[in-house]
Amino acid sequence: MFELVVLDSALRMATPLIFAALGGIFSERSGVINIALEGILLTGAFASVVVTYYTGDPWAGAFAGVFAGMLISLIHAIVSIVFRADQIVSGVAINLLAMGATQFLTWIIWGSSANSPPVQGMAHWGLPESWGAIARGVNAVIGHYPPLVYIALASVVVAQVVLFRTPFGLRLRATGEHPEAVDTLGVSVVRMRFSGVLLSGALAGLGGAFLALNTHQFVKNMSAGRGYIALAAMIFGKWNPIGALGACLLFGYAEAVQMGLQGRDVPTQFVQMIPYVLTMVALVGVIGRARPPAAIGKPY
Amino acid sequence: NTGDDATEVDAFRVGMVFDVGGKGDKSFNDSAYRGLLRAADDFEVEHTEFEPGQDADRETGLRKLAQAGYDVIIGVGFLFSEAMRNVAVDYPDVNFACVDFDVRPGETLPPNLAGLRFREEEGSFLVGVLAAMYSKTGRLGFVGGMDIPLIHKFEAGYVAGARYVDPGISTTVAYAGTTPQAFADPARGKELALLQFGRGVDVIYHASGSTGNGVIEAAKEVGKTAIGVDSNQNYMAPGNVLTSMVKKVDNAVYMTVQAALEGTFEGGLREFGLEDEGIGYAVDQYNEDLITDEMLAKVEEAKAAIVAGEIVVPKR
Amino acid sequence: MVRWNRLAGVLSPLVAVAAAFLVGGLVVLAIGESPIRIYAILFRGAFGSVDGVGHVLFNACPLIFAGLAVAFAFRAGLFNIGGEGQLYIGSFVCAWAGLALVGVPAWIAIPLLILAAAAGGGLWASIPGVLKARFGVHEVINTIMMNFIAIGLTSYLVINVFKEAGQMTPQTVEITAGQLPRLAGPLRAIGIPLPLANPLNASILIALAAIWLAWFILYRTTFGYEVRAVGLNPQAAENAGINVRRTIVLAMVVSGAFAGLVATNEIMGFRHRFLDNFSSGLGFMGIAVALLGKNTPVGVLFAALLFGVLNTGALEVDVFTDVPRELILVLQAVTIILVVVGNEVLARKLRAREARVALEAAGEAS
Amino acid sequence: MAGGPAIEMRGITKRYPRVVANDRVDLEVADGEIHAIVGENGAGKSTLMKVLYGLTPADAGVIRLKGKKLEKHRPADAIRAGLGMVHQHFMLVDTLTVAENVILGEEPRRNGVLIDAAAARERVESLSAEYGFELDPAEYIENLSVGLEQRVEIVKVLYRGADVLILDEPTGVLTPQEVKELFVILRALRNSGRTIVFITHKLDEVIELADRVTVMRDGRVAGVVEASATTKEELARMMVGRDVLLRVSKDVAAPGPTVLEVAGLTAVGRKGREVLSGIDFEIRAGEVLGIAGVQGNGQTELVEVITGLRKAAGGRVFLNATDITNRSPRQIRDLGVAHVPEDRQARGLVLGFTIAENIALGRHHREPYSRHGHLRLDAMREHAAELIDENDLKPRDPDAEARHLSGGNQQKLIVAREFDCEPSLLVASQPTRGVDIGAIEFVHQSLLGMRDAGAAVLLVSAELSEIMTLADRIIVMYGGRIVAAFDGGSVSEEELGVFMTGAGGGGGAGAGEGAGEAGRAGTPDGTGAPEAMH
Ligand SMILES: Nc1ncnc2c1ncn2[C@@H]1O[C@H](COP(=O)(O)OP(=O)(O)OP(=O)(O)O)[C@@H](O)[C@H]1O
Ligand SMILES: Nc1ncnc2c1ncn2[C@@H]1O[C@H](COP(=O)(O)OP(=O)(O)OP(=O)(O)O)[C@@H](O)[C@H]1O
Ligand SMILES: [Mg+2]
Ligand SMILES: [Mg+2]
Repeated sequence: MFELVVLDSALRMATPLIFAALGGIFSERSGVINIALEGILLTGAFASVVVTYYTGDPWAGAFAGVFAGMLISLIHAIVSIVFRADQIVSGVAINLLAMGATQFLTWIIWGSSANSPPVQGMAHWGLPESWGAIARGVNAVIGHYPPLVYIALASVVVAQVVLFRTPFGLRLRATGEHPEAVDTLGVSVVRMRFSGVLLSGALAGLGGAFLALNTHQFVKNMSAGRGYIALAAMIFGKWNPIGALGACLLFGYAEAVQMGLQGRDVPTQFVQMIPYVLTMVALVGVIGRARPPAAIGKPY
Repeated sequence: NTGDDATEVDAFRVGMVFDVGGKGDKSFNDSAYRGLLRAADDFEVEHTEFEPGQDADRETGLRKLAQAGYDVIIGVGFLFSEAMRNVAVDYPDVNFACVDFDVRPGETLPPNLAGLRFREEEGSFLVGVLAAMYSKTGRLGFVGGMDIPLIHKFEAGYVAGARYVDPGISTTVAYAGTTPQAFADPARGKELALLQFGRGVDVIYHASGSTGNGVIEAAKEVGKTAIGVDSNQNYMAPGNVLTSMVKKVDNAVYMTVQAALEGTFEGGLREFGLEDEGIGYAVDQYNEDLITDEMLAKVEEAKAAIVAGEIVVPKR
Repeated sequence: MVRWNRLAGVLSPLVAVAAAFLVGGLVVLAIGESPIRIYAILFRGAFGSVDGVGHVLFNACPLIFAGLAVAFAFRAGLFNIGGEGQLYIGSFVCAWAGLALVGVPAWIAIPLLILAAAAGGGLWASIPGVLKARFGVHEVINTIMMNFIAIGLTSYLVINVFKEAGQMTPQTVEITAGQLPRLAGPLRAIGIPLPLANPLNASILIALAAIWLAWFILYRTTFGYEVRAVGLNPQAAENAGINVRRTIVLAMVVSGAFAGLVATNEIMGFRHRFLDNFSSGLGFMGIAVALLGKNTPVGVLFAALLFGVLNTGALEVDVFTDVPRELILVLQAVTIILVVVGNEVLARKLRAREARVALEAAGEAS
Repeated sequence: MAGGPAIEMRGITKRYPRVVANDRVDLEVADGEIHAIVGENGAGKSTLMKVLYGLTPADAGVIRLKGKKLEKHRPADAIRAGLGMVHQHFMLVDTLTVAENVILGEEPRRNGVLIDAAAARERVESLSAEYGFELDPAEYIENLSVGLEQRVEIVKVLYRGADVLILDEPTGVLTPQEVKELFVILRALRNSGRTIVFITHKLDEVIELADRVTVMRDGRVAGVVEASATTKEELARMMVGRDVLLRVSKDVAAPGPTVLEVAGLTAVGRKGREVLSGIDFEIRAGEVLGIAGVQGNGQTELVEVITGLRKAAGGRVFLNATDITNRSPRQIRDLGVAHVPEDRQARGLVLGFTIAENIALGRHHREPYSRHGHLRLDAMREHAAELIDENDLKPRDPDAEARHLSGGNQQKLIVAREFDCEPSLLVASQPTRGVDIGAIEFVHQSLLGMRDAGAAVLLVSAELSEIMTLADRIIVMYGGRIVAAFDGGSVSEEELGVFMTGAGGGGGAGAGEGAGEAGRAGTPDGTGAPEAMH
């Protein structure tokens, strides 16, 4: 159960969740519910594949994922912040839009609405093997996972610092708790919320890019509910990056164990339910009392 | 290649309806599509394809094609069985064919409906033989798409083939899921494969549509081998794809169109297996270095035995 | 002014739909197709024949149930994203009851199966309801989780326990008890030439009844009054002696029951089998339908019909043109976004108008 | 008073839907003065200040701050211009610390990106030391009392270097002692050269503290006077536009049998704190028992336990000798308890319901509103129409949504509904909060009418004068306990004030505690529990 391969797998499974959950944190800390994470992941995945396909450069693809994530979250921002429409409604609509638009565009570009051709993935980081033992040592540390895995972990640390140690983070948290107070101090609530939502788009978009580049392909609806799981992880982690990281690793682990358990006479269906049941149990047992940002979901 | 007007019916027209996973899966659906394209080229027929969104659309879509005067309508995948059955009786002048037709015990098909079935277990047996001989660790892997009897056939044949070579060989089995999405989830395929490789497996056979793209990707990444399915997937990672279990859906489709065109279309069940080359394994420039003569000899021996009925390959 | 409000409330979705079509048209134009041709094919598919209209109703039917489920929960202040799971469980329980009642005459079996469908969906929905009421866990997350669980559970049951022997298709044997009649026969008898193959069945009548029922429960019963009070202001409801927790659970049960009734179309009316994974997102489309229908029963009817038209036309477009059905999905998403934005813009306009009126009144007074 | 005016506003007009909040208002505040603004609820005071501060744009008018014109300004511009505002509803983020709240928006930085937490702490400490505030920079706002919260607000303003301070109803939530301390602070601020605008409803305070007064009525300025040259009566007349009767006439109570008996009642709040400790009292038919106390000392919880909205942890509540402890709100209502909740919009009304539907609320499940689970809309409308007539509710349309009613009419609607069921016990919390003099008169008359008709009345109010006027007996709550009890008329506001801070003698359980540690205000949903004192 604690085999290295399972832990490896857990970390990789957790990576898109980590990006998306961090994104969710920035959005919700600013007071905007982001159920659109699912659609943003999908959009990021799609964009990264398109750009990688045309440029042959997966890093350009990842960048495109970030950009596309921000673009679609901009819709969420405009609809829910400028027009002050219901945030959940807006999120649901964006998920639908992302699903339709990515399939539609996949069809336009590649003639099938289900699959893209394979694209280049990201090369693992590392020093040339010819450098000898030192290179091998270094590579064992930083070359074991795809680069975005490390970036995800680093993002957690950065997010934690940004949220709790910088003026921006302080303002963001205050905006989600008490937007009037922020407004009276001359800080623009609209700007803070736009920042939060766009950051969430950037991060979740990168998560989508990882998803697609790690499989070297875009497949319709490939987010497959991960946005929702990320949402759960965010709540599970009480809207804290470190906490969310823990939750994502737990979910990733549950999924990896689930995959590893197969063929041992437990029906696949039941094993696959583990993360979902776990989430529900955790919500009841641990998180029931967690307090979301006070002004969340309320247009200002 | 469209015809939105039912009255202009000069050309011979073929409609194709795809299964989950869709066009571009490099596997099952693409194999069927290749057959259609080849037929379209050779016989200058018009064609259209679509991927139904919801269950009820399968039947409705088939009816629309039939009403619009299509001459041959081909459903790719067993999920079309029921709809085909219902529609065929209403349009006796249209020829229907369904790949992997899910026949009911004792059922007779109408004369305008052909059920195209494949003995995948036979081909799976052969790639099992190759896998067992190629494996250095003595541990094989299998990644299935949706956990359903159709895919269990692949698993059973593969395991039997491997045991034919080495009765003590172990096979790790995993399925990507229980929804049709399981045939279209390369991310999951990759993780399942990496897990198996990580546990000492060195050859994985996948029967999982585009999910298998992830399996092949994983093989490439860790330098192990995968076995492709349905289409010849050897080219996808030369050196890391041991072989492919080809299910010649393309040929079946091609022949169906040809027969309809020539007026020799026959309804009823049609089973393709090793003996008629409807099923096989692929050796080409991408994998010839991996397959030794000894392996070739052994697999041909097994093939002959199956065709001769000396080996009966289990289906589950 | 109140009349104007109401008119605007009806107009705004219409305008949004028109605007969405405009956007869709631009997209079609952008890929080098003629929007007029595509829309002509779309509407020909939906309205070009009696068959098409029958399909519109057939496609709208499950959306009505799924939409009512979301709308009803919404009235209680609950966001039920679990329609998908509830309709699976409801359909499965319905199928199960059907299998158990082999040989039972239709007039007994049909009501029992309808009840089973509602009970299945209701029971499944009661779990997030209880978790919300008892532990305060937000229903959005739990209903999402339970969708996954329901799909897995029914999948396991249908594949490993109830599957038709000797078949690959993951479905039960035919359910002969409690089949709902198709409507083609009766309609032809009164001169409406619906093709016999058209899948439209008596479930659409149940759907219409469900719309009336939802309206009646909400606006004509004590329970509905309590549901609305809890939805609008749970604290005031509690203060008024309403058992908020119980109301939340019951509202979820009713909501889930509506979702479960999708089985009347799928299991009892059309396929007569439980097919693994048959729904492909009906529950989620229910959310869109409810939103578009502004969470009122009658609104749900019209929104479901609109989506029925789009889905029916989408197939036509998909089959006969190079434009894929996903265009319709984009169209639906854009419609929703424009509806919510439109509502907000409209509300602002109204407020501005009131302010102007106030100022004028003040000006006269002084 | 050297130089030009600190604030000059000319012809300010601000309209909201259905109301013109400011109608061509002029305001001039001299440099270095304390300027009071008074006016009834809804007169437009807060709106005028929000316009000045740049929170809401005016529809017309000109604003000058120290001679400089402010146009289309946002709070950031106002702050830069030296303006600071302490809002009527505090603008503090509960989950942040004192220091974080103070620096928010103008954070000291380290390395250009990180917050310099040490510098922040120092600034807060030095500012609060300067005025003797005793604020702990690391404490979370949610753990502070209202009085301390207000000091945080003042520090926030000073931190930004404001020399013109606006305080919107700063004394509304304070005890008399805290008010005194605040006045000391405000005078010190003025003496250090700052200009202060403060809004209040309490005319005594105006006379005591202000240099000049602007009186507002119905969105307009009714006059500007020197504080030293006016009287309470004159100010009241200017505010209301007629002579005001500041007293309600009431007959001597004729108490009957005991209706409500509370014995040894305890309750536990969030985090397991005891919010009610051993409460004992009784109310007899035909008398009004008033509960005085600073908000957050258990009054809210007491009312909630009596009405079934909160579980008691110990002790008993009897209604007409029936034990109703921990019964459901519905059972308690059905036994004859009516409740006018303290927050009318949060608990009293369903704003999205019509007047008729709100009238039925609480008895909707019984005849005539319901029969066998079937709602009878006609009966609802009919009865609503009757009550509208009897109570002169506006609008006179049973189908109008409650959200479109004015605050006063919303309160009248609740009172009409609750009094309609002829309860044996009436629990009224803050029944006149935020309603104007006309509505106050109505509510007071109705309360006394109920008493005289033989109901027992439990009146909880933050307005001492209201308690003094209406109650036949008064108890004072502090820290979840009853710390004093008086007969009406035998005690002065000042005496009550002393007990309300827990500083009173007489063995009050909370005696000796500093006012600063008083619990914070309960939130409307009753989750904000006060701190237990021991
Ligand atoms: N955001 C708003 N939208 C609509 N109307 C408003 C808004 N803010 C205030 N009003 C209305 O404007 C009028 C003036 O309100 P304002 O808050 O300025 O009164 P006030 O004098 O401060 O009263 P109080 O003494 O109760 O604080 C009231 O009728 C109020 O209902
Ligand atoms: N925040 C708000 N948003 C929208 N409308 C408001 C708001 N506050 C008040 N109003 C509207 O402004 C009008 C005046 O409200 P306000 O509470 O000032 O009434 P009022 O003149 O004080 O009446 P009353 O004497 O009954 O209290 C009401 O019709 C109310 O609907
Ligand atoms: Mg005010
Ligand atoms: Mg008022």
